[in-house]
Amino acid sequence: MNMNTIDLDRLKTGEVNLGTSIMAVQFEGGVVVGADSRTTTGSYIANRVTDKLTYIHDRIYCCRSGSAADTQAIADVVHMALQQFTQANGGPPSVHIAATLFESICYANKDALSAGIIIGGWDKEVGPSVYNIPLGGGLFRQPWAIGGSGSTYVYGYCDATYKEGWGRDETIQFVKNTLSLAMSRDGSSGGVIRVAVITEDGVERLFVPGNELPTFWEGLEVLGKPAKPLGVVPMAIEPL
Amino acid sequence: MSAAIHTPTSGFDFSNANRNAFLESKGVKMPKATSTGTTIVGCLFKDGIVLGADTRATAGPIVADKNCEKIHYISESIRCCGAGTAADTEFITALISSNIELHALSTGRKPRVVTAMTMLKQRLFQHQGQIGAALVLGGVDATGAHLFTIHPHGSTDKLPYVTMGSGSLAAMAVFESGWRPNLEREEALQLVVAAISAGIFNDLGSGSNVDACVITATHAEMLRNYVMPNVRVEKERKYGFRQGTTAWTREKVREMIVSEEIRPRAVAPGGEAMDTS
Amino acid sequence: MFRNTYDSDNTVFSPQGRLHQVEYALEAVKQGSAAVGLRSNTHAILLALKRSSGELASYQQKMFRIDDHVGIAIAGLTSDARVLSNFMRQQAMGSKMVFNRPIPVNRLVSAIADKAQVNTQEYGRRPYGVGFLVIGLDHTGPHLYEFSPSGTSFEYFAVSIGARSQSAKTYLEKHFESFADCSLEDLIRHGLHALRETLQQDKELTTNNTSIGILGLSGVHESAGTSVNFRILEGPPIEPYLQSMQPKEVPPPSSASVPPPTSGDEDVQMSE
Amino acid sequence: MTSIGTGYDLSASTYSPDGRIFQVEYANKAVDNSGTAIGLRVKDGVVLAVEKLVHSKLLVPGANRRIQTVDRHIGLASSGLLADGRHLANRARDEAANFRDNYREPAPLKALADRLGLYVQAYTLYSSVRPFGCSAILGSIDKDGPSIYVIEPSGVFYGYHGAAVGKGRQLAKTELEKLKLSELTTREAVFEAARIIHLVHDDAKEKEFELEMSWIGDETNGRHVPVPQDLFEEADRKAKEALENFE
Amino acid sequence: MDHFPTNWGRPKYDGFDTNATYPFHDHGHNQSAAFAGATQHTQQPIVTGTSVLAIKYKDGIMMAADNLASYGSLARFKGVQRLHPIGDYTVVGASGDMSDFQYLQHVLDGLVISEEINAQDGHTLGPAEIHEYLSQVMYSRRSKMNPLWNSLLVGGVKDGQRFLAYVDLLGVTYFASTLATGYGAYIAQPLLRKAVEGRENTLTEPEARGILEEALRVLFYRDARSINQYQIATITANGVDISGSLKLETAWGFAEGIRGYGSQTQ
Repeated sequence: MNMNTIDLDRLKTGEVNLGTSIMAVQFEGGVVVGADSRTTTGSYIANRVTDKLTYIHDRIYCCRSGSAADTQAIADVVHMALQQFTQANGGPPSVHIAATLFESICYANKDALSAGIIIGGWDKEVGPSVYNIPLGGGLFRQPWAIGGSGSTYVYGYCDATYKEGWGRDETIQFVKNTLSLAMSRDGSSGGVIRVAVITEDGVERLFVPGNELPTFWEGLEVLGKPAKPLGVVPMAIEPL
Repeated sequence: MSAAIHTPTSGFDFSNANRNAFLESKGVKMPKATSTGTTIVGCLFKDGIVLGADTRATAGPIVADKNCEKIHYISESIRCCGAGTAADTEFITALISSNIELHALSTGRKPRVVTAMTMLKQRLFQHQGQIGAALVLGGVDATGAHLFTIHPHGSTDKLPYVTMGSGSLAAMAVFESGWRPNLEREEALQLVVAAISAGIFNDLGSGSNVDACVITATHAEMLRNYVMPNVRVEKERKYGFRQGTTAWTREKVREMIVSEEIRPRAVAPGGEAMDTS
Repeated sequence: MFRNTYDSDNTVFSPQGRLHQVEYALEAVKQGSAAVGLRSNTHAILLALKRSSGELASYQQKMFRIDDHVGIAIAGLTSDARVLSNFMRQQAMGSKMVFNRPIPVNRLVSAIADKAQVNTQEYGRRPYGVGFLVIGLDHTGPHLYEFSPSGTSFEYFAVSIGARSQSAKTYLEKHFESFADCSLEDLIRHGLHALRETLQQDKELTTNNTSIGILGLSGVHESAGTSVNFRILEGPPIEPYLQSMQPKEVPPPSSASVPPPTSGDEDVQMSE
Repeated sequence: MTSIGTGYDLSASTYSPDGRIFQVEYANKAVDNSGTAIGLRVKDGVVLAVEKLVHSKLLVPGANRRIQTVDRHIGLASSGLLADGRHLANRARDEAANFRDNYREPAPLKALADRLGLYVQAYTLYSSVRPFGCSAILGSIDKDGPSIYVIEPSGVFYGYHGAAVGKGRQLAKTELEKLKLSELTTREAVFEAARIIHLVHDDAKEKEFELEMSWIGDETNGRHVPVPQDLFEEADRKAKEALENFE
Repeated sequence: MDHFPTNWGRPKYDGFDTNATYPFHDHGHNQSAAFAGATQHTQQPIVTGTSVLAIKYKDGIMMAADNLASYGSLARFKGVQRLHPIGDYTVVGASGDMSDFQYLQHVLDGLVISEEINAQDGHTLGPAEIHEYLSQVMYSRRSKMNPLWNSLLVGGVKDGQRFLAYVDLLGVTYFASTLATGYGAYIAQPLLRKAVEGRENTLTEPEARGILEEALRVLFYRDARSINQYQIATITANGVDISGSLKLETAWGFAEGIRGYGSQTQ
């Protein structure tokens, strides 16, 4: 049993790791993608302000988790492929096409890569869509997707909270709340929250600094308090 | 039987690396490559970037070189600090420097920092961490000043202040408590000196002097041995023996210079002289 | 038959609630030659009378060093004393090892008292037949304790144990209030005077039959040095102290200055 | 004591024909011959006091304590053979530490008295040991409030509001009964305890004595500590005055 | 290639953290099953606390630690006090395994009862004695191949003397005017040394507090097993004071404009 590598056994020794909490949620007019900003080697935070929201095309972003090197390499390859695609087809690719490219790389090299990627974007054919590609490949469309080591702590919260039919602002708040909860429990996640809202009109970037994260129950002041009171009960005489 | 053995038709073959890892797990001692315990840093300031490095090179417990150079030349306005396996940092920066030069010649433009960064990360990713180079890359190009770290597996980070090497934690602590946006040149230089010094004094793998390099849009200035906090003091006493300390019984002076007289032989004019054209 | 049948075993109380075996052990202490202990605000000292079994025999050992800051003088069975002092040394070393601190003197004395108590309560053992005077110096100052086989220990300003110790105590009771501010030399002189009281009529204190144990800064008759550690003076070095003694006050001819042999009650703390 | 000398009183493991264990009774004698110890359980605390008989004026006053601390919140005053009292206190410390080791909280006094009673009783069973020649008054404030228990050489233990053992126990008990213990404060109880000890001491028959007192209450933060010097001196002085008026 | 920068170029000294006092690297991949069947002792810490920092200053000793107990990478218990007062003069701060630390607290509390409370003879335990005792406990446990998985700082003031020392699961001890355990040894110690060395006798309490807060802040930025809630203990001639849980102020503004990891700009 090794506590440090709960779900990251595929990582190569010493590799830079996006411990990560990532998320994408679709709403009526677009998609909200979000991520924390922590990159670790072991438990050293190599980068506390990483941008894990990666531009793939004008209306398509991916959220990266797993090995930093692998996910960057994959994203670079897909980015290049979609630029070529746009030139060849005279128009932007659909989100599904982007997701398919990601999946095929992840699946074909599953023994060599550790990458968990969420793709979110908007296209003319279907509007907003979110795709999840877990470790080892496979493509799953979802209305909302979470990923990375921090996500395991917030599945319950998401299941209990998510509602269909939310507008833009509610969706953004949901993403911020979820990520903040994940970051507060997962040592491999933390820092700031970066959010991108992708709609037909464009991509809007939002930023929540680490000292302004949404807060929830943070524990009572229980430091150093005895388990039970040892106060004197005045003259409680018991018959002997 | 032969179908079970999968031979890739293209790309690199890491089967020997896998074999070695297996043998190591069974207890076979592998030869170790030399690592450079190092503190290297870089930070952005108002007009450009400052890179810094210590100058100690180690081979295991031995200080191999007390004043080596860890800030490598990529192009006139792009430099790269290297940490990790010594030979790897040396050769990969030399190779990319060469490729950048060719790239500049073929495009006819001044090279960009992202170009060097992309070349480096792709090379490192191809080799799947087998090239043990951890780099701080910085420079100024047409798009402004840029600073990156590149890890051995090929991942990169874009940041306003970065550190690498065994002294990176000590140096980062200095940056975290001292860096702010839009520093003046002198402030940035002093901060880099403080960061490298933190590595030199707190990390056993780092030591000796501070090298720095300031790059702006117009100028790159390599400040070799900018600070020397570990100059060896002169010995307080001399331990040589005075002349005449040893008594002698016999004295003999020998003539060491033998003088000879050499007379040139007379040559017949025009006779055996070699043809010259 | 009715003569004490309650005195042959240490696990038996007498009808009066006394432990005769323990009281007999206290008698063993009184068989030993006397030892005297005193303390001032700066020093604690021990003085003891050494016996010799004959012209050709050496004098017995009455004092033991336990640690730099602790020394003891004994009266009673020397072999029991050696066992107990060895135990004390182990305790002292234990404190140094575990806390890097000299053992607090009171705890050291309590430890042997508690050890001795067991021998008064369990069958098949006998109470120890030796009493100790323990002097020690710790950060609460100089101390003097008496340990007795009954398993008790008491802290004193000055005290004496052993043969004819009552005479010494009488002297000490008369003078102890002045000890607090005494110099080392004056303190030793008082000690010698008290010890002298325990001598038989024709005997005198000599460099051969007297031991002096000292804790505290060295005195004027000692070789220079600032060590406060326990040391035992014997032989020629104690000559200057013997010289400093004043002639014994001539006892008034009518009354006996030496009280009759003690009944045992005075020293028996078990019946306290 | 008609059976004295008949041979039935030589061992703790022997009954007399009329069913008595003389050795335990003799052990009680050792208690009855020695300085008085009392304990007061009052409204908000506990006070322990002993009449410490001084057998020599060479003794250092204040040293040689007879009230001992067994745990932060537990005190023990003994009467009888001094060395046996120390033995019992050490055992009580072990029991208290054991309770802490096992349950990670301070031992309730009743549990401690129970364990200690069993231990003392074991010394009344065998010929290979003798009973304890001491009685102990245990005092504490625990989660059930202030309490006092007395453990006797036989191994029995009783809880009390006011307890006295030793030479002057009868007079002390009479005095204790006059007090409304459950209405006193701990501070007031200190004065009463000092007065009683001075009262029961028999100047005519006895040697000198030294008063020793400890308390547990709100003022001590639930800890067992000696009564502070100024309060002690005041109580001591008042007790002496009361005694003079009494006489 | 050893990819952990902290290992590079260090003289071969396996003493530091080979035992994973701090969950530093990925330990435990190659643990063999050689002990299966035999008595197995603790091989790694489970619930862990991260760095403890301490410095000397004018009036005494100041010590700090955050309030987190991690379970692997899970921030599991966020209200844990890792600074423990012993007697009237001493504070012990612990990183490493929290179950072992709770056991040590119990042992030390028992020690105080048996050595101070029960004796009540004026001989009290100061920081030097507590440290010596702890070093004996730690060394004897490691010699039984069953170490208490902690790095501890012991700080205190007694008889006008300041005392600050370190002891760990191997029984290693050392003394210095600034000390830090776990990641603090790498990240905070350089800052503490620079701020404190040579100024131990002039630093005021607010200055000392500022130095520790700055170091804690940097640790929170860079140590993935830390949180921004912490406590500070001050030990002076007036005794021990342990603060309530405090919150760190942090700065992130510079990061807002960062986009991607390379050429990305949007």
